[in-house]
Amino acid sequence: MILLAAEGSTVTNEVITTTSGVIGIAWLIPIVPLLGFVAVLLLTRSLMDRAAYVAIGASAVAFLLSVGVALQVLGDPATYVRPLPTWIDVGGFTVTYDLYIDQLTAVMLLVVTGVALLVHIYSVGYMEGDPRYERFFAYLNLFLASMLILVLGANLLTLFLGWELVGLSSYLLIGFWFEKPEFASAAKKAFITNRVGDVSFMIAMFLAFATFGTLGFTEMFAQTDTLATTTAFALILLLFGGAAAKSAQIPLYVWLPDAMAGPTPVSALIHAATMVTAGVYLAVRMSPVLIVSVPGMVIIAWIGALTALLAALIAMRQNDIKKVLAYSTVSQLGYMFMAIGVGAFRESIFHLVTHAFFKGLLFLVAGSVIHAMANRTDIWRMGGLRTAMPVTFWTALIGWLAISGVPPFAGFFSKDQILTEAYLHGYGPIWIIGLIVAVLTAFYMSRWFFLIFLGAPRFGDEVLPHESPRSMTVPLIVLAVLSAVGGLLLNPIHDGPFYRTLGPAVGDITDIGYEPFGSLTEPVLIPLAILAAVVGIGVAYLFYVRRDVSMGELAEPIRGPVAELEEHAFYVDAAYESIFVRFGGAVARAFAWFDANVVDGVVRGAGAVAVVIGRSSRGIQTGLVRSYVAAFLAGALAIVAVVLVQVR
Amino acid sequence: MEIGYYYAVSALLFTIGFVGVLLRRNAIVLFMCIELMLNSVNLTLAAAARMWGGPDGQVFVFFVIVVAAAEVVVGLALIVNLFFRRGTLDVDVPQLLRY
Amino acid sequence: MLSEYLPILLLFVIASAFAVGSLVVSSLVGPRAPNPTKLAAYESGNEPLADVKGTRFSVKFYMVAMLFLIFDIEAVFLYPWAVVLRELGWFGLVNMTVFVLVLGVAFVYEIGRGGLEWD
Amino acid sequence: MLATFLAQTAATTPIPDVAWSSFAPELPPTITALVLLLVAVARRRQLLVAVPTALLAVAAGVWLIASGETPGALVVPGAVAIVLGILAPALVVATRGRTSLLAAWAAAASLVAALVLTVWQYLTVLTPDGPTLVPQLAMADAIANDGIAVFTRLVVYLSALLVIPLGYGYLQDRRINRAEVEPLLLLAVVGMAALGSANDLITLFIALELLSLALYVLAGLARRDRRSQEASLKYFVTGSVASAILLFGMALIYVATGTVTLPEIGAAVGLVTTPRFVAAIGLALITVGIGFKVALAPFHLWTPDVYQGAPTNVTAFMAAGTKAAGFAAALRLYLVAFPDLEALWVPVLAVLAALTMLYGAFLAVVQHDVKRILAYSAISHAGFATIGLVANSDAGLSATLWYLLTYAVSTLTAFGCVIVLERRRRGEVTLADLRGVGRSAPAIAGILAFALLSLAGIPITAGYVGKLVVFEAGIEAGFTWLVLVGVLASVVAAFFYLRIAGMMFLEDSPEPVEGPYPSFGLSVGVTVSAALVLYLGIQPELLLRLATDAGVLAR
Repeated sequence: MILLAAEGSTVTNEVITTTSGVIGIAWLIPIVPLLGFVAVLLLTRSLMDRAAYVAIGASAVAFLLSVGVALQVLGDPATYVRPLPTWIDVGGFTVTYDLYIDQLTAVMLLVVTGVALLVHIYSVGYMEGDPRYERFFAYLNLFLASMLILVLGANLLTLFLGWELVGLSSYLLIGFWFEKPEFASAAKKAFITNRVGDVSFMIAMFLAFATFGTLGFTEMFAQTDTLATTTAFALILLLFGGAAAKSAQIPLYVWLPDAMAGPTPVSALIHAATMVTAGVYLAVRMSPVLIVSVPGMVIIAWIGALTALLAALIAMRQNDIKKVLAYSTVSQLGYMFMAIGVGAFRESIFHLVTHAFFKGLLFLVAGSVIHAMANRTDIWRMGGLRTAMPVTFWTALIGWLAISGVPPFAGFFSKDQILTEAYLHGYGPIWIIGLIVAVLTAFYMSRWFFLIFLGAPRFGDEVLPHESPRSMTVPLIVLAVLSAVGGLLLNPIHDGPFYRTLGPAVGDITDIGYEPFGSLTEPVLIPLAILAAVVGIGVAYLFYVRRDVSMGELAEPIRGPVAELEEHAFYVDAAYESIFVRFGGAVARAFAWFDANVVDGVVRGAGAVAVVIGRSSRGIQTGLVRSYVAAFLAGALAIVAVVLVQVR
Repeated sequence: MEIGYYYAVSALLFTIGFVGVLLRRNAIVLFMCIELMLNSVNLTLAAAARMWGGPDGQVFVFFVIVVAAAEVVVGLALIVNLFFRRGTLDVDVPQLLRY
Repeated sequence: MLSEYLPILLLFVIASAFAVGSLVVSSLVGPRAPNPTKLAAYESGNEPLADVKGTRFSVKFYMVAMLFLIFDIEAVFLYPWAVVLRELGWFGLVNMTVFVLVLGVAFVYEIGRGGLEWD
Repeated sequence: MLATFLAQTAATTPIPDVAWSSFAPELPPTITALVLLLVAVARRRQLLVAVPTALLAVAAGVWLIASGETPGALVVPGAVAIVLGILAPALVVATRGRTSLLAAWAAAASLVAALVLTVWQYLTVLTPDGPTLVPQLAMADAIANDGIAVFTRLVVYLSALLVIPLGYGYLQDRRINRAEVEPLLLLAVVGMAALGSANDLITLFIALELLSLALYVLAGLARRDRRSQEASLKYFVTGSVASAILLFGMALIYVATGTVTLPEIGAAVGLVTTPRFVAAIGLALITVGIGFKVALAPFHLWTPDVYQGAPTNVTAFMAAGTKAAGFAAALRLYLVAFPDLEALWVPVLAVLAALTMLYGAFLAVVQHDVKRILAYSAISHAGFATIGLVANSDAGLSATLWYLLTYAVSTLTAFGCVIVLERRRRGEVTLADLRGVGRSAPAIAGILAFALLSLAGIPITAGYVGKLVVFEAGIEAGFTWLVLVGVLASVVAAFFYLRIAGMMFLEDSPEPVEGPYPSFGLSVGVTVSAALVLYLGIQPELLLRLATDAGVLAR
């Protein structure tokens, strides 16, 4: 079969140190947005609003340079290392600013700079009239620079530098409208959760250094043959701990939905398309290490699958236009980790790319809708926006079909290939969870789409929805086109051009020796995935289009009168009623409660524990100078005692 | 004479000084206790210098005397200042800064 | 041979322990009756009528004490220096000159600040 | 009679070779401090002091240039002396009676001279052939000029140089710009530098007392402020007790080994004839004394009170300079004098380090005064720096030195920003006062946030590289548990650093806030130190290499 031919590409990249071509000036890619950041801050006084164009220009330059780099890499496939000055050099521990450019880097560069450019343009319309308009663009540029450092770094430490910087700029952007109290708490939650991940990442770096004696990717990957499985297992879990925080996986996903407090373009860029995928990038970048320990990968697969399921269940009952998308993002990120865990590295990156297209699109759609609805976000108080906002509607339609996995839109290919791969690598239960999540995804996204765009308007007369300005619709159209044809063009079949390009850059799974789960083959598996999408959409159609939803949230099926339930009580309806609405709703509410009370409590509790420890021990600090001297005596006696015991 | 006795006296003096610092609240007395501690060290150093026969210990003693004198100057200044500002010599009275 | 002095060092440790012990015991057992009288100038007898602030001892004494210390220290070093001056030669002379000059600066400073302006 | 004596001795005894270059960097600040004392009492006759000083300095400079063994060998120190000499009357004329301004400029000039001489000393005397540092002993082995000494000089002189512009306007605001400030500061910094190169117990003790005595007075500079007075008194009492304990420890070491020179102690401690009991108790008591100076738990209790009460510029100097000097002395003591007792002090210090990191981090969380928070942060950082010491290796040595540099610049930046805010608030700064500062003063809030990020150890800042290097050394030495505690402490610490930044950027003040009024000196000081934080974070190459070189010890 075509598929089995795709298993494991034996082609490996040659490592070439170079300063020629576009790669020679690739260091400009992060530097230009960084300069843009400084320039916007400096020029705000003199240029006023026009300072934004500096930022847009900077991101455009970064994009063009990325295209150049990608062309050079794809034209002559290899792993290029662009040497740059040393950062830290102390006693055998050397870290440079070198750039590491291979096919994976090229893909990430294009996605990051491309989406960033579109979001920059979109923000011109969206942020118009904001008192800190220029500041917003400056921060966007800062974020872009940080993300590019993350993608380009040739060692774990430089990657970590970008990792921390994206976190930093993300807090700035989440808390951009800091006048509202919930933003402050959201920024804080994001910070604390990410610190937990950072600790894990840092320990992973120490372990990596202790094991390999270096943090450079090329040097590390050259030693994977001699890597002990147990070390690899620990390393994988520690790295995944870091990735789980940044990419919002169980149990560290809690910050992402709250982060939606920031402006919508930020949600699109950072919390859908780029930053949150940094964890996925990290995992795939380290895939040559990952493949050393299959048990470690299995854990990743399970956490990814469970995250996908949990977030999808929660998303079913969200009423905020952005919260639905936020949980959906968590769910899709779970998909990507699931793919990594089952050994489908290229599929994971493929899904990352298509997800950047359609989720970026959907968030921008949400922004456009919020813009039109005078900052309302409750989807139960929308409806019928199809006529008022034709461009937004049609682009949203494409985004919806893409995420639901309807062929031939982008999401179908990437999602289907992940599921197929999970099956063929023998992970049956994960494959089934994936299928369920596919159904759920189609369901909640259809609910989202139907409630916003179809039916009769459920908002009062005081809101007059209107189409957004050109600067906002153009990025929508571009992303819609990409979501529509991106999958088909890039990788319509297994072993398509995308995979063949990416193959040499990721870990080689041929030696693992995966066995298929059952005897099904691709011609059966693909229709199953399509069926999942159709079922999800169909059920949502029955609930949210065929039924009267004019009474708003009360029309949610579980709350409807028994009679109304019976009206639709033909067999399938009833079955899905119980699965989706009764059970799913209950689980969703349970998890929402868990999130709001337990997880939030833990995050706040970590702070509280510190406060309690601090409070209880501050009594030592009596302010009485003689008690301080007494502490000397106590300490001195303790030390003398310890020392005397040892001298014996 | 057994040199150990010098050390014993010195250690006792040091302890008395330390306990004095812990127990007395009057700044001047406390201060004298610190001087006592320093001078008990001088006794140790002088005895040890005699035992080892080199100049190091005696030189050390000289410097300790100087330092003790300088500490007297600074310490007295602080105590005078405390007394003028607060009208008390109790070192436990200043307690604005704590916890 | 030095290990013979071990018991003495142990004595130090025991003495320290005794110090802590007496502290703890006194704070546990001892009655606490903080009383301003205990800190008064005279614990018995009449209360002083005027405010004692600043009047009980003069800062002049302190100034004299400081002057005394300057020359006290100087003397501490001058005596042994004088004994071995011949062996030290130029080196000793120059160094002692520098030392005296530095002390002289301190002396000039104190005079300049009014250290000798009595009344 | 004197003439006869001189003639006699000149004929009989040779002039001893005083390796004056071994303490050359300390000379300009010391002499400047003395001259400034005279200037302070000279009132209108300042030129009477300045002109003779200038003549002497120029003469000394010319003599230096002329007397070098090879032509041009001593051009740099000579030129420094001449420039300082010419500057003296020029400054007197230029500042026209404003003594505190004169003192600030003169002190700054002498510190620049000290830095120049440090570099000169490093480039010519200590690295005679090629880049390898050749440690040199001088003054009958009392002074060791090696990596630790050079690096400590750089850190403390740089810190003092930054503190002068930070403090000038602040002291004026609080009306405590007394003429003694700069001389005391200079004496303290000389003490710190000497502590970094002290190679015997006597020098070590004298240097420690020199800096301590100057700081006791500086902490109580604001005599009318009860907090300042209290800080000074507490610092003095605890400090003198700690000195006495340290001294007792030193005396016991002398009893045990019969020598006061550190390398000789190191040699003697290992001998069978040396009573290890006595040496061990001496070591324990010395640990107490050193622990006090660098604020290791449980000898740290004075730190928050003193840091909070002392004038902010003095606090900044204490945090940056004392810590660096104290650790320099500790490194030399433990690594040179007690390598044979490492089984005793390594575990003790490791436990103290862990305690210190956690204590500082946890107690900072519940504080409200910004200076006090930074004081607890200083305690926590002392613990981090100790990790390098505990590692007991060349890598650990350079890691600690490097950590101290990064901490010095970060904390100076942070305290500089606090001074700016304090000027605006006219008094202490609590967390609540920080609300809305991000809006009213974005520049200063941004710099403060940046400094806090550095203290928290977030990348692109100096503090990050510092923590990384220290942790690396700890791991290499097998102290994984200690590093894990450090990571935990830094996570906790992130809470309160974030709390400060959050107050500034994420909350609004109930009443309208006016902008701060940074003076010229403050702006310069804060900007330069913030730039250093960034520079050391992005391109630590040069100084990190110097820190690595510092691993060459004069043993």
